[in-house]
Amino acid sequence: MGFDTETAVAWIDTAATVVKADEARLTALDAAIGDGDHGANLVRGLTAAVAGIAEKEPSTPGEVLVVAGRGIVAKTGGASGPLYGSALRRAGKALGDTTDADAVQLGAALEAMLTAIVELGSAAEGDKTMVDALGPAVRAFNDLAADGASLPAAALAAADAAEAGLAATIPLQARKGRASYLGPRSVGHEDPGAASTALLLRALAEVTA
Amino acid sequence: MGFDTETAVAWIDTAATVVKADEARLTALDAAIGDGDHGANLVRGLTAAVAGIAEKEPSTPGEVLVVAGRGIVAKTGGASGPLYGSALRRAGKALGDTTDADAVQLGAALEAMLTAIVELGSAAEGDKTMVDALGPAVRAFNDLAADGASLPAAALAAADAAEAGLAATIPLQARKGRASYLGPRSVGHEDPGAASTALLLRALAEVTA
Amino acid sequence: MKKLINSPDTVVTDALRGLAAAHPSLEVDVENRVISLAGGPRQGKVGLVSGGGSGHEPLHGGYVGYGMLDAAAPGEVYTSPVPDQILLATQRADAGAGVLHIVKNYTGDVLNFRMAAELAEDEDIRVVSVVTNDDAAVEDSTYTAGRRGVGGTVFVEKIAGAAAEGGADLDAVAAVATRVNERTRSFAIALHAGTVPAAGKPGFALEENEVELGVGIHGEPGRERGSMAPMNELIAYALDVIHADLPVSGNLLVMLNGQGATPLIELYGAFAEATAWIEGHGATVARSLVGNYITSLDQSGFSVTLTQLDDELLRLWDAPVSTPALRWGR
Amino acid sequence: MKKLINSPDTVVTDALRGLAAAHPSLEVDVENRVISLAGGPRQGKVGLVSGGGSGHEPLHGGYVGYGMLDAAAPGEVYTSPVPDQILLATQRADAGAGVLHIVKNYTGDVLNFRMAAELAEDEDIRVVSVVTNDDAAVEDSTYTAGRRGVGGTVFVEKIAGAAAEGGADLDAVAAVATRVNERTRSFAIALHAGTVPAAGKPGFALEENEVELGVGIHGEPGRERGSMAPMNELIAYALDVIHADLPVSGNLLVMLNGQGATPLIELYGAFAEATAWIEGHGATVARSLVGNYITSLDQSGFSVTLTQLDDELLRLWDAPVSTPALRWGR
Ligand SMILES: Nc1ncnc2c1ncn2[C@@H]1O[C@H](COP(=O)(O)OP(=O)(O)O)[C@@H](O)[C@H]1O
Ligand SMILES: Nc1ncnc2c1ncn2[C@@H]1O[C@H](COP(=O)(O)OP(=O)(O)O)[C@@H](O)[C@H]1O
Ligand SMILES: [Mg+2]
Ligand SMILES: [Mg+2]
Ligand SMILES: [Mg+2]
Ligand SMILES: [Mg+2]
Repeated sequence: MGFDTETAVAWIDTAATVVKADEARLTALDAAIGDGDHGANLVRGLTAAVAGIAEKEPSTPGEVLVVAGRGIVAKTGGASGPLYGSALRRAGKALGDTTDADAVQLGAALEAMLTAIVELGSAAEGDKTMVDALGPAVRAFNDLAADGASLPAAALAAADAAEAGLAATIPLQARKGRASYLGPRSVGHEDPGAASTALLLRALAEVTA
Repeated sequence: MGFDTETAVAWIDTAATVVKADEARLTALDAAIGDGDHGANLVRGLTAAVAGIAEKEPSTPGEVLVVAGRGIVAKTGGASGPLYGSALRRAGKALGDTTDADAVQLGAALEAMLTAIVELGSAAEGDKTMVDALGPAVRAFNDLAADGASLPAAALAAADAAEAGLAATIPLQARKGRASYLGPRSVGHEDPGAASTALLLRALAEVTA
Repeated sequence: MKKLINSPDTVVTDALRGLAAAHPSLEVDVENRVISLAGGPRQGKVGLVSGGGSGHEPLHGGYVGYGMLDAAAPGEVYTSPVPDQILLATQRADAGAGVLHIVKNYTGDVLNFRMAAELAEDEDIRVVSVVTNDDAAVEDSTYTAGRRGVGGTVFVEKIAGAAAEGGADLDAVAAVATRVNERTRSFAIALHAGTVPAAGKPGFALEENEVELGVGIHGEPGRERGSMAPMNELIAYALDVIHADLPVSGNLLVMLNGQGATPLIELYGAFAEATAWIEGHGATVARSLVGNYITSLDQSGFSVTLTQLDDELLRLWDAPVSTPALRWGR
Repeated sequence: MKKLINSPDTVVTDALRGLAAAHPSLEVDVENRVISLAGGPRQGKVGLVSGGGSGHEPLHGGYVGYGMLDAAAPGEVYTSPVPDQILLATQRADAGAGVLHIVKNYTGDVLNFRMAAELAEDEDIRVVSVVTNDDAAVEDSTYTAGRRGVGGTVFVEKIAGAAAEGGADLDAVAAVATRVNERTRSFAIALHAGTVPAAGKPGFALEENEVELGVGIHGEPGRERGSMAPMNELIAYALDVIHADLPVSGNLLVMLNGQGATPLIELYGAFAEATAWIEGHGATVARSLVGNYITSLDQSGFSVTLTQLDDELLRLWDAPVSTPALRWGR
């Protein structure tokens, strides 16, 4: 079994659940080097994504992600709303009409997510943003998928890579987003967007396991 | 020797000194049941009184008190400014042209002070105001003066009576001035104006001793 | 205490210098502490003077201008001005038709204004005083100095100012001022006490779960300490007190005022609840002000003021006004 | 945290209800969170839309009215609004001559406005965006998201609004907005951090002897922590930073703005010092605003904003404006 409609729905549901559970931590990270709303923003956005899915009852995994992305754009606000929302929408479109994506197809969708974020926000790896978690995760996923690994294995590697990427943001000085205003004072903290990206990829690993 | 020009000047100087030394205490009393400015008010007023005397060089004790009263009215503000200022002016006028007032004359001047305050502020004894210190003080002074006591003895009795009057304000509920807004919450505190009156009468006892 | 000041001694003087620099429409006599209309009042118009302690900005200096005050006398922080100063303000406001003193009911203000009025009479200026006492938190009995003058003072100044601008004589202006005062009640609740610069610490200490009910505008403790509650309950508490005293009905002029440190976003929220409460009691919010109009330094909390309008008062409220803090119609 | 609110979740909605109740000149769509001019814009006029996180009141809703904004889109507290909401504001502001988006430079605001602009183009509404970035505290380099948009936004909204009201076309209105932004710099210092209701505690903790230098408007920590100092030194620090970046000269428009919890008496004092500093550097304070115009909830401190005026900008500044928070000339 690959990434089918049910799995896609489970991903968004699980993401909403874990982000809700970790809302305070995300907010605290954002308070340290940003404006302290990242937790609330994502809870609002993912709640809307879940509600949108319940209402629209999408019938393919691609549609699920498009609907989720629209919900996130429509309700999140902040930097993360357009970034995550467009990313999911773009991932959904990349999946096309497939009802059950395999590892290679899902890898292409994750690549599309990354591209969307980079196009919108023009952050590079090392700028201390969500890209620092998503970039390595997408690479890890696609490296394994290209080698013929199973989707669960690729997803697990992606989650691990995202968490490693998150940890690697700590010593960085931010060059994008609100944290960049702090200059050197942004060093020594995890980037909140990278932290939420790590949660999203861990959720993907869980629902595909 | 009675209450001559030099003594009158010394009274105002000493009053200014002791009020300045006790400014923080008066302010704290006023903060508890008023608005916390009584110390600063009186320092400002008595400083102006001292400066006015230095400038005008009054030649009778009566003039000294009139000049001091004008200075206090002109610079103090608040409730205590008009009350103390008018009181001293009225006391000065009561002394007339005398260059050296005896106990009976000074007693009449103190009586005039009290009358001025009561006329302006219409407080009765027991309302938890400066009248609670000044009323008993004036009575004590005049009782002794009527019995032929010396001016220093009368002034000492007045100072003691003022301090007793001050202590007696603690259990009272205020019925005049800002402290009255607190209703029952004004109970349990010394009245700041009674406290400054006690200082003024102690200063009088000192300079006449 | 951390404050944006040079020193406690210079707070009032510095603010007056800033007021002068910011508002060319005002003549600010920094040395004598009198704020008046640049160019003086229109000849033949009744003059309006108010004053009181500083720390309540924009009251009173911010209300000097067309259709409101002609002069204001700011005292030290929370301390009434002195007679000579009020006299000077009175002289600057005098345009031959007499001068109205608008005095908030505090012993110090009343006494200093009374002395100033006597001095003015000596100069052949006719003075009539109206004492505002709209604070429903204080029982008006022989056991108090009477009710405090608070938020209603802003309404009295605006409406009396419009009457004077419209050509009413001194007695008529005083009568309308008195009428506004009689039809007005206020109540205030503080969440955190303000700090008088010279005192260096808050006027009273409140725990995280406490509020001060029926607080005045000088950091005086209120009549009672209460429990912190959601905003709608605090609003209802305040309006209940007012309603018990002067039943809410008809067309109301409403001010939802901040004490200095409460942000506008909260004041608007509170105004929404106040409006709902008032409409729920069958009355109408005909006109309103939401913002910081009579403050207590950096105190946080709100006051609400209601005036029962009639046609004349509504017309005078709507009349043009042009001051630093209140401006419409021109 | 003690706040005058019902709950952190309802702060923005409650404030919008209050705004609606207080200002009949506004149409407040509480559900969709759009504030626009009651009756809509004058046909053929360029529409002006701004928006951003809530908590900066009166920005932006308080600037909707004649001669300024046609619509505003308030987000959650300190969070940019969402595209659909901005689109709706854009539609309400559209009167056939295109719409200017005035966007403060934050990644979230820029991205959400960009998406809204794309949606608007789909509806055949021409949109031009001007991004304000006047904060001299932030280095404008490839190593940051660029300078933040702060106090200068108020000036851009007023002056662009006057140009639109005067009949300028979309490109001309955008050009004047850009010109104001380029000629403007701001700098802010905080004494105490504000508290986001949902966070429940201050955005950063300052000791009694500390200030936050170069702070933003969202409770972001500043670039540096400094020592508390007398007000004149803080003012000089802020103006020195601005001067180093855009030398102070000629006729200036100056805003001495409070961050929400700093009382007016202190702001006027600070303005006196700012004026003295500016005149000491050979420039002139031609026009000014002193008060709370772009706030950060209950944060205490100030920001100072300077714009180099020219004849056109001065004329547009002086043009009539009638909004809840800024009003003159009508
Ligand atoms: N230009 C950008 N490119 C990629 N990610 C970004 C960019 N700007 C910000 N982010 C991410 O967004 C996160 C902050 O999101 P959030 O707090 O929801 O928005 P805001 O900063 O508007 O309050 C940052 O931690 C960072 O990971
Ligand atoms: N009506 C009155 N009659 C007599 N004394 C009064 C009256 N009102 C107030 N006082 C005195 O004035 C004192 C307060 O003075 P002060 O703090 O200087 O003025 P304010 O109350 O205006 O701040 C009170 O403690 C009280 O003794
Ligand atoms: Mg954030
Ligand atoms: Mg006092
Ligand atoms: Mg006082
Ligand atoms: Mg944000």
